[in-house]
Amino acid sequence: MKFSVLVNEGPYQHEASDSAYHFTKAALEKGHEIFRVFFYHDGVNNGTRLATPPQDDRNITQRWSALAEQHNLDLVVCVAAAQRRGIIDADEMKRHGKDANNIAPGFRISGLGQLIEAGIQADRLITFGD
Amino acid sequence: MKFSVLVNEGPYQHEASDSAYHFTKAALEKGHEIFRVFFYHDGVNNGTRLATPPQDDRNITQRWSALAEQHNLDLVVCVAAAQRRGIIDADEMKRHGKDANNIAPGFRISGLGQLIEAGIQADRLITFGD
Amino acid sequence: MTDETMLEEDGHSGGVVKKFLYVNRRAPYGSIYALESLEVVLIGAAFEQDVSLLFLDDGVFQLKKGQDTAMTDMKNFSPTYRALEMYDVEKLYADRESIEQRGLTEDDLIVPVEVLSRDEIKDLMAQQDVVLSF
Amino acid sequence: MTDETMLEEDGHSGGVVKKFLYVNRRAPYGSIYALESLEVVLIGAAFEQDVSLLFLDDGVFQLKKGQDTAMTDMKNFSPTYRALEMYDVEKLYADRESIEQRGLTEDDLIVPVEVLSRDEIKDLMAQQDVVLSF
Amino acid sequence: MTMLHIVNKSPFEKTALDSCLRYAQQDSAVLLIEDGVYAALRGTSLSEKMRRALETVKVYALEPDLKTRGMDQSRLLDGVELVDYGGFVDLTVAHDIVQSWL
Amino acid sequence: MTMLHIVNKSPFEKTALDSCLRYAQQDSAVLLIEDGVYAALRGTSLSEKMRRALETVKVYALEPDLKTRGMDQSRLLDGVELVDYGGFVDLTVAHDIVQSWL
Repeated sequence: MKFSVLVNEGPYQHEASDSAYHFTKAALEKGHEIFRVFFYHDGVNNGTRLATPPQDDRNITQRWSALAEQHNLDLVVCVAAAQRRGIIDADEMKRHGKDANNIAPGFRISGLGQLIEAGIQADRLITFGD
Repeated sequence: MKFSVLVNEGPYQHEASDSAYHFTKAALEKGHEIFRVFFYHDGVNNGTRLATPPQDDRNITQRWSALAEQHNLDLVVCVAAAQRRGIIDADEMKRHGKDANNIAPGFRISGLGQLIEAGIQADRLITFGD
Repeated sequence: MTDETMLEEDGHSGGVVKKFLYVNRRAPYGSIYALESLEVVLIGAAFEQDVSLLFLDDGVFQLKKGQDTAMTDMKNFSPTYRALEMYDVEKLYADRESIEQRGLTEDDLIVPVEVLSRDEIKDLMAQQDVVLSF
Repeated sequence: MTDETMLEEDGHSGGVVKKFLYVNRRAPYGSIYALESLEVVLIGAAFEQDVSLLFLDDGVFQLKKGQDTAMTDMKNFSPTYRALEMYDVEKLYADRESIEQRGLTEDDLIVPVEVLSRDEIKDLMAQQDVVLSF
Repeated sequence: MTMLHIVNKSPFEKTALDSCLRYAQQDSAVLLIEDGVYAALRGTSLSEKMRRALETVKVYALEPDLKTRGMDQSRLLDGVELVDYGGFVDLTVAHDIVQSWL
Repeated sequence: MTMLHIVNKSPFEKTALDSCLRYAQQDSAVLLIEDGVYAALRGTSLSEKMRRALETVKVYALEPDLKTRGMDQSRLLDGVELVDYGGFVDLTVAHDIVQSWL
């Protein structure tokens, strides 16, 4: 079966991103396809490479990046939500005249249409949030 | 009277940072002193300079930066919470081997002890969050 | 609503038409869910899907007339609900119990909506392909 | 708990001793408030203030014995409650109604706490200088 | 020592206001802000509970948040007093302890 | 069309579960995850409400979240079935529509 996953909260503050990760991993292990993981609202904050969580805790962003690399996952950060919250890639940096960017490996920034498409193309869209 | 303000949520997702800003501004206008504004939990996300909110909406971070400049406010971002969430300054960037930083003007990163001190030194500590 | 559109394709859905239900359960302004949910609806309109919006629980407060954000300096996005029709988003529903429990009447609402009973809402939900709840 | 301490002064408070009450009202793990509240308490211990912790509402779930995070891979911070004594944080209180409504008993708790009635909690709150609620 | 309790949660969505009212001393004050202002409305399923609370505590609501949500004094329970941000500051000065029920 | 409702909120703190149960069709399924698992406990002030719900809907609880919170099957209401993340995936496959009551 083909799944899409929606993550609406940032890492650590809420369990949403943890639950989404474990769900995605379990779906892959069962042989299902993950069409896309879409990060919206504060969920875009999962996509920063500048975090350094304590060493005795999980690294939520690195975990997503590693899963994406291993399974060729499409991790999409909503551009509008990301602009509000300061998650940007090299293109966005140039477009808005910023002096740095912070997007993590394996994540890409794109439009909300990618969420609608995720709903259309997948058999199930599962939402995690607060 | 001497106030400290604690902000526990990021910009936009919750109204907490808006309320804290308006409270702080009103207190200053009434001639009170703001000893410190401390950003904890997702509140640290108020301190990024990489955001570009829509032009027809308020710019929460710039508003804090401007108020800090105008009134010499002490805006402190908790280092432990910021490390988890990827808000870093030049020192933290070097310390953790990162290739970029994102702290906004007028914000500084420091320890949780600054929150305790804010509670000790101020006559009132007012908390805004979710 | 933003410069979002420049990043969008034209809403290709490969001819598939699904039933999308947006369930709005949060009060506006206290959190951003109501505003950002509306952004999804507007972008989604380009995809020519079968879209319904349901206002449930505190979500009915989103439709309250007369929102005035001058004092909080937040963005007043309530006029957008009136613009939905131009985007061919015409199926707006609200839960009768939620409206009544909150002391509202249909006269309080910024756009006309179809007010549904509990059983009608159960049926509405059961007919969907995709339910997005904000 | 982290390398936080290297950034701290030694907890100077200029000789002022205030009554700090930490009110813990959230369940653990669903959100980070319980864990990060504990980090405040630990850092605050160096300042030699008069500290009390109150577990109220879902906050009493923070003290449940036997937390096992192996399957969720989250950090199990519950042992830290037992370490509070070493930091001279010894006034731990919990609300009787909150415990009972949640089907818990004192035997379920990972550390001994003083169980208070509603009126005792009202008095406790009224005696504070600073109340931090997470 | 007098206390000011701040509640920013919708009473229809969360139980924060109930907890606050359970532990608020007689004659303390409750300030409703953000989505908390909905608790001050007349004619809701919770109005009767609030009316009883108004017999023992003083209740304020933040006018900027009320207006933002399309409401005004005419929709409020009798006895609820409106304040602006300056009035919010004054309330925190007038009470010895401030507790936010997040 | 069968529905799976996902609830991740503590029933003591928020009203999400109440809303979910109000609109859940007979014979639909409710999966409790994150702080939502507390709704499955025996002997709480809400257990009786849940027991009644169990007469019309099937209730599952996510074992990883239950264990994380120091609970296990022995504390749960009769009729609540535990699933792990794989079982969570299976439930979303087995039902046509999935709705999260955030």
